Amino acid sequence: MGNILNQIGIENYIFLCVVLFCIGIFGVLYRRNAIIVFMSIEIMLNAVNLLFVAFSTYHQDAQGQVFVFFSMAVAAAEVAVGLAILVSIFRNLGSISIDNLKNLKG
Amino acid sequence: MNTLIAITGLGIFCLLFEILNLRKGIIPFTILGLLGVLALNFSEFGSTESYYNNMIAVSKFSTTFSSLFIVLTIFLVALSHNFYENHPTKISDFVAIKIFLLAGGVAMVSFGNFAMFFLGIEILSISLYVLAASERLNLKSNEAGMKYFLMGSFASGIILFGICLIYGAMGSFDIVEISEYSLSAELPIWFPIGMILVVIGMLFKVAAVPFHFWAPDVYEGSPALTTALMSTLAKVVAIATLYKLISALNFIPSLENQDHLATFENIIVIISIASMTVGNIMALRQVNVKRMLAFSGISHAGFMLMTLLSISTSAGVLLYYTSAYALAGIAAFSVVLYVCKNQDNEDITNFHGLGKTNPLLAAILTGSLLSMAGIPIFSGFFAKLFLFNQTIEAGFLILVIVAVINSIISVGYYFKLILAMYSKEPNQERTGKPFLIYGVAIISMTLNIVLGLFPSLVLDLLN
Amino acid sequence: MEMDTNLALVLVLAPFLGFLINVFFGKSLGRTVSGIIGTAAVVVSFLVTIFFFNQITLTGKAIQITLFDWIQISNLKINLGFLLDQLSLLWLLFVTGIGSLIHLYSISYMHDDENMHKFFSYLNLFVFFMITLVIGSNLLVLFIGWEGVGLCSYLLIGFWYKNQDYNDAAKKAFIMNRIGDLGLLIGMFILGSMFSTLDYATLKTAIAGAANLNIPLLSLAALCLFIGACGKSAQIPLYTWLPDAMAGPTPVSALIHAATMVTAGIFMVTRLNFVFDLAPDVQTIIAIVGGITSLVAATIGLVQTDIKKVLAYSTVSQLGLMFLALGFGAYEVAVFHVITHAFFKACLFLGSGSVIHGLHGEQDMRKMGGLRSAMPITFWTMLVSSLAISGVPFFSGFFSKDEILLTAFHHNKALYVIGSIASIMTAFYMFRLMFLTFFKDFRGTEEQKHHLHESDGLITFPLMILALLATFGGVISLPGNSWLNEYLAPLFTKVAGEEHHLGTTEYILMGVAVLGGLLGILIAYIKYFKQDNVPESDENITGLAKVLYNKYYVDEAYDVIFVAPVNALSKFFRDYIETGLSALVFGLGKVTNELGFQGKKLQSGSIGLYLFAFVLGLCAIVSYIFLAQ
Amino acid sequence: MIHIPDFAHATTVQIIFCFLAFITVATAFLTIFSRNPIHSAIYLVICFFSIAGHYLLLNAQFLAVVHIIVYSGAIMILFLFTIMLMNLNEQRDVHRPRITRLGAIVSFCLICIVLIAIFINSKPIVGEYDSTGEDFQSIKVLGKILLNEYMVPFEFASILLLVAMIGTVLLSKKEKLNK
Amino acid sequence: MNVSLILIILLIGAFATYLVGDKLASKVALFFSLAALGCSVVLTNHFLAGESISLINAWITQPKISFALNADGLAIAMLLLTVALTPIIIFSSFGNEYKNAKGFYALILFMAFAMTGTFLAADGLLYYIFWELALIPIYFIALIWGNGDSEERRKAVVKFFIYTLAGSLFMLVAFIYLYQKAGSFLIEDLYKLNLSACEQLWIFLAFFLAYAIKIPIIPFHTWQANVYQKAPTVGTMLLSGIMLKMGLYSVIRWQLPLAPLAAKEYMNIFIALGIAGVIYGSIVALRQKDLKKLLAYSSLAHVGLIAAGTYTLTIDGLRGAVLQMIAHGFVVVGLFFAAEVIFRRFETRNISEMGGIRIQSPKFTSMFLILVLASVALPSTFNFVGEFTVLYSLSQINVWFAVLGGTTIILGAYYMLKMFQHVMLGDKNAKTFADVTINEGISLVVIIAVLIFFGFYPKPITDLITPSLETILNVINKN
Repeated sequence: MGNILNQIGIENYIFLCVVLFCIGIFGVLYRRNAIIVFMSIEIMLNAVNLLFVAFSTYHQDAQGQVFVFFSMAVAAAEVAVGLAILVSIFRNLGSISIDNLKNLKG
Repeated sequence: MNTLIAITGLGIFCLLFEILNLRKGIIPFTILGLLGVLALNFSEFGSTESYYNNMIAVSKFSTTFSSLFIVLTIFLVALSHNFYENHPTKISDFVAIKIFLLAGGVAMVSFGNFAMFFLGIEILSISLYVLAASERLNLKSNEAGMKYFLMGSFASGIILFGICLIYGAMGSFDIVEISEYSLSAELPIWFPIGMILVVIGMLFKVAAVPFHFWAPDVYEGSPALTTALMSTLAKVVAIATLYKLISALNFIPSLENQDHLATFENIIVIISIASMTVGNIMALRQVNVKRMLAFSGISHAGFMLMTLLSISTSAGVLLYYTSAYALAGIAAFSVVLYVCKNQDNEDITNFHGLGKTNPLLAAILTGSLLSMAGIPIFSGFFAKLFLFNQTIEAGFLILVIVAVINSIISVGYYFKLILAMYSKEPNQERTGKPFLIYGVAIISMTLNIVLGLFPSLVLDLLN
Repeated sequence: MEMDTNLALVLVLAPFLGFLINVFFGKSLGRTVSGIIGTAAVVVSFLVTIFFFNQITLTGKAIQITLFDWIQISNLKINLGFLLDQLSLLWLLFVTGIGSLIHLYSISYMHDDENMHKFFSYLNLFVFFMITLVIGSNLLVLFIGWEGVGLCSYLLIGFWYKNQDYNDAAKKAFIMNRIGDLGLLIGMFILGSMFSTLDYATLKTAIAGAANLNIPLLSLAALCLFIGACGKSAQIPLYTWLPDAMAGPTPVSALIHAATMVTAGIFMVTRLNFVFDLAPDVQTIIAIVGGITSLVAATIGLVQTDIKKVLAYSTVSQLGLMFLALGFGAYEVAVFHVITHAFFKACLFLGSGSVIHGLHGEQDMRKMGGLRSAMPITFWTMLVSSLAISGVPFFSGFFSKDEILLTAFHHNKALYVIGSIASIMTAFYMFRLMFLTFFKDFRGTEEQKHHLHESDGLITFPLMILALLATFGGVISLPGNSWLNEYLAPLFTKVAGEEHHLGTTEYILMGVAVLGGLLGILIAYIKYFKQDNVPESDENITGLAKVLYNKYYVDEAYDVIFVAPVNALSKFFRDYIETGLSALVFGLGKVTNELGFQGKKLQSGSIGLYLFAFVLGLCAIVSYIFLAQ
Repeated sequence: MIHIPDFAHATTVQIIFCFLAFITVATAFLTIFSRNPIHSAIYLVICFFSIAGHYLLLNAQFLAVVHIIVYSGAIMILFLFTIMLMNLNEQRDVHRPRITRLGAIVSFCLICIVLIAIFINSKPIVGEYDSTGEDFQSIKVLGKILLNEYMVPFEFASILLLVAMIGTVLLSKKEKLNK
Repeated sequence: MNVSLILIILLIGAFATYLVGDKLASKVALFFSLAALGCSVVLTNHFLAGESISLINAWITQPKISFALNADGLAIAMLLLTVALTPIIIFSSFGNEYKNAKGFYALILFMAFAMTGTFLAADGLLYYIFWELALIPIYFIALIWGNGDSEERRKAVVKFFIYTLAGSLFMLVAFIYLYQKAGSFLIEDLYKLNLSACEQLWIFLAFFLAYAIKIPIIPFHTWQANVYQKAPTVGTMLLSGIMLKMGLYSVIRWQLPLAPLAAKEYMNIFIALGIAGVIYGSIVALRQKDLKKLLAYSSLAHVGLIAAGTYTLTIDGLRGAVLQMIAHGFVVVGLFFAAEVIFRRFETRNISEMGGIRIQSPKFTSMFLILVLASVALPSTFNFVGEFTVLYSLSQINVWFAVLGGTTIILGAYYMLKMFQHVMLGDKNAKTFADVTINEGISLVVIIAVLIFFGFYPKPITDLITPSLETILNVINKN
């Protein structure tokens, strides 16, 4: 079995991932709901993960996939901490809109 | 490597202490432990080895910076005692997180593989998110944590993307391999893009303009000790890592091969100037001391970035600058901690008349501010001197002149605080002489001055 | 040599010692003792002067004494040294001589003043500086004395310091002197740079030996020096301080502002005759300035009512005549007039002091009159001096003034006319003074009249001595047979005595001068004795008289032209430039501060904005690096 | 230049890739545009599944499984729990000011264009993608690499998780008020 | 034995003073300052005997910075000025009570230490460090023990600090630049540099900014009057008596030899600036209501003349400038002290509220008058020697410079005598004015004695400074 990239092309993966990554960025900027923002960040991370796998195939090298594991671990840890912070904000503020987080400024 | 293992072990011991109900012993034990680690780390000085498939590459650079991180952590842990007096059940967690954070930092400066780098920076960041939000009933702290978290993960995403592109270009995460490939003529553009993205992510961590917006808000909202940690340890780790990233991967020669060097240098110059200027100008009108120090930190980040312009020779200067800055920061924050212990904010009014009520601490704060402002005999002056020297040598006279103008502006706000201490009437009684705070303040200030008197002690380590 | 040095030091330091004693112990010593010490100190100097004078008339050789190096400048080395030659000894003679008399006079005159010891200490200090001025061997030592006497003049004019008007007068004197001093300094600089020396003797040889002299530069130096002389000797345009200086006690006016200090300018010009000789243009200027000064001052003197002011303007006028002579290179003539003037003017001042003393401080002649009987000695001595100053034959003033006019006639007819008119006026206002003061009835209050009396011996004795000198002082330089000219001859490079042979012209001129003098006296006699006129009170003076009475409004003009602009400028600088500059510096700070304030708005707290900036920054950097090429 | 799939002669793999890519992007957008957080979460799950599909396409089966377990199984459940906990629904989502939306769109377009432009500008990959034919992504190989070469990061990741755990506990733990 | 001893004495003195507590602080400070004076005199003797009392030690290897002190005649003269004035200044403060006296006196000694170091340093960076160090004590002295409205004082002092720092930082850049060229900060190595005219110009300007602010030369003087007014008199004395001289000294020691081409090229401009300062300062001084401010502007005028003298680049100009620096140091300290004496009794610095002092206090009046006269450079005072020499050197460049600079003779007399008249003379003041105390008298008499002695016999100082000034001139004229 040949390299699957011969049929798809690494560029297409790059473009897909860039677009996905940018959608993630867009989501972070676009939404005020903290949960959705978290989700957008997850989209960003996933875009990168996908690219890792693509590059891994491109190089015929497993390290990229190994790195995805770490990336997942990080994502999980971040989400856990982030949600913990979010919960405590929700407890204090009763809202999770990041627009309400403007006490610190100037 | 041993350092990293020892630090990790120390962190776990901290957790065990809580389980064993030896709360009182945590801080002394940790400090002793860290001193031991420091000694261990020093024993590794001079050796250039790599461990475990080059996951950790110990070099002079990594050991010296690790030592600096450890020293800073010792101070921060010592300050914890007083700061978490009212949270006895959480102290082990706090201390342990700090220790792990240190582990992350050490991993970052001694990484030999991007996996370690990424994990290190994530440990550091996650610890900071937690510490920033750690006053769970305080909305400001929550907000700071949230802001930092959101922006931090965003930056992590960027860094990850950068690493991914580097991997795409090189097919490896190992810095030795990458640095070898990076000199080859045929290089996919993914590598420089990836590097730039990683660099931008690190610029976010060091709070350089225009990626600095989080810093003032987060510094202000976080508990004071966390702010101290962020403005000293975290910033130093970030800038050291950035330096290492660029130098260890032969990024500069590789850019030179592709004729991108000039533009890259321009960008560094612009960011450096912007950071200094924005940081200093914004700091002028701040009333919250933590916020002011945040902006001051931004401007210092601008100064530190100047080292990237002469990457092959400026490691010593960077070490010196960061040591000077961090020691002054620790001294300043220990006074801030003392003064604002029972205040609900850190406004400058709290410092009124400190010169009369507590001359020693006022003197120390003055000293640290003078050091940051770059007044001689404090190490901050020499730091700037060496930096300017280095930068002029690299041919960036204009940048130095801007830096000089910025130094002048910075005096404006540093002296605002000094003025408040000496020329205003005290508005509150302060009692108690917390031993550890005094100790930290005095020792860090002394170290600062010693560095000023004998700059070669530090400067020559990396030359 | 050793002996000479020591004696010279005694000569200089005796008054200084007197000064020190009076400063430190004067108060405890008591008034009389302090007065005696002061007087004795000057007398010592006088005696030493006589010793030296004898020596030099015998040997004819100048004594040069060098004490030590003083100021070191690259091309010229200035030492502190003395030069005792004909000129300086002559000056010393009358400085210390008249000085002694005036000290003596002051013992009585100032006896009622609580600060008498101070008065004497200042007087002694003055004498000290005056001696320094005269015997310095180079221009810079002269300058010490020059400024020193200015200082003493300042101190003594403002002696009654409680009155701020007097202090103003003192200040004015000092500052106007300093204007001249600047000129003197500049002159010195030019001379120094030209000849690398400021020492008289070496300067003289240097000038004599110099080839290709830069005459314009030398003239500039001479002009600057002359400005210095103008300041000290109260010439136009720097003369206005002298009348104001009458605020000081009368002995001061006699000593400083008539006999000695004001002649320093003439001394200096005479000293540097070899410089001025080479600058004929400047000499012309000197002559013109002198002539005009003598006329202007005389006209003002015509209408003054304050007895001392009259004398003051007379002094200015006479000094003008001396400069007239200097301008024609007739140095010995000027010196001669300096000496005779010192005698009769000191006498006049002391006499007026006696009058004022008798009237308990009254100086307005409109409130005097008829004092002849009450104060006979004063009257007679003053009359003699007035005759002398008016140029009545065979009094000392006759000879000296006549020589000046003769010289003027030979060189410049216009200036001769001016000088003659000034002389006629002098005769007029002097006798106006005499008639108003001593004749007719007393116009003061009853109480003053009751207390009228002749002053005591300490006052009248100096008067009598001076009157004698004023009468017979002319003998030192009789026409045709001048001892003075011979005595001074070694000083001058060219023999300036072409008019030594007396011809018909000279006799005619002499007659004209005498007639002029008598004419002046006659007019005064008619106006103030026959017609019994008394000058109007201030507000009734009109027309030309008013202009004259107000001294041509020169003071006011100076105020408007110099003082007011400087003050206005000062105010402008203080209020606008200073605040402006200050605001500029503060402004820089304010602008940055304001930037900081505006910047705070950008830091709005919104995560969206922060991330937006992040993304923009990222895009900018990436596109700059990778898309810009 | 760009490797444009020839749709007329598209291979199965290409069709699958396009299909998956379309789903991925579309669900990602829907995640962001959904008013209701629950809908967002569900779209996100679909998005994750499609990414897992990509993994399978790239023959990374193990990773695909792990991906589904971690993301769809753990992270998304965490999200859903939180959403439920906070009882969020459409109405709770605050009004977004126009300027933010504009800013977001601008930056999205900008960064997209910039990045894509750079990659288009860059030198294209010339030639065939080499295929060694070796097994490089089976569980066995991955396990070897992970626990040999990458042992240290692997262990270090545990520190990361430990920190996250302590942190989460720290943030949520109620203190005993002992004064 | 070498000059570092003096630095050590002063530094130890500063610490000792702080440690002995408030009561003894003033006496201990006086003791140490006198010790430093004694030591300096001894060292001067050693120097005159031909011994080398300079020293050079390596300090920082990379960049190469040495702890080098060079005591040539010029440096020793300035050293003597510093250590002679310090005890006088300390002693003069004995009549005042200061809160937290230990800090106050310690700062004074520390400042003396830093200033001494500035004069002695022979390494560019060491010099710079001392230069900046001197700024900090005076900042605190003025801030904490100053007088007047605290808000305004704060403004003035901060402005002063930032302003002077701003100037000196550019000097630092210049030094670094020179270091890049020379590879060393040592003064002799820097003297050897051959820079292009353009480089020299920029270096010259960078130095000029630092010095023009410190000296101050118009238009960089705006900090001066306010700080002089607000600072406690001791601070004002330190500032005007010694610190200004740092700037002038540095012009001679560093600026001119390092950038001789620029100095020669633009000589006239800088002389003109100095002279403009003379006239401007004098004129502004005329209408000052505050005694200390008036003295500040008079100081501006005098240092303008000195600066003009230094920029003539002639031996006379330099020598006159140094002489005048020393003379001005003494006289200005004396005058400010006199102002303080008045303040102690009248509690005002407003000239219009003074007057009538002479009646009550003749001794003080005499001393004050002598100081005033010295200030207006009456011959037979030291100031005259300096002023004459400077004016002479100016006349060698251009007679008009001498004429314009010489206006100080007239204007100086004008404002000083006017001030004297309104402060001391006139009829009796309602407030009582006790004559000087013995302590006050001693300070004033010492100053007056120095002024008059050197007025007649400046030779020792001239001989001391001339060789080193000639050496510097040789460096300037080497091309």
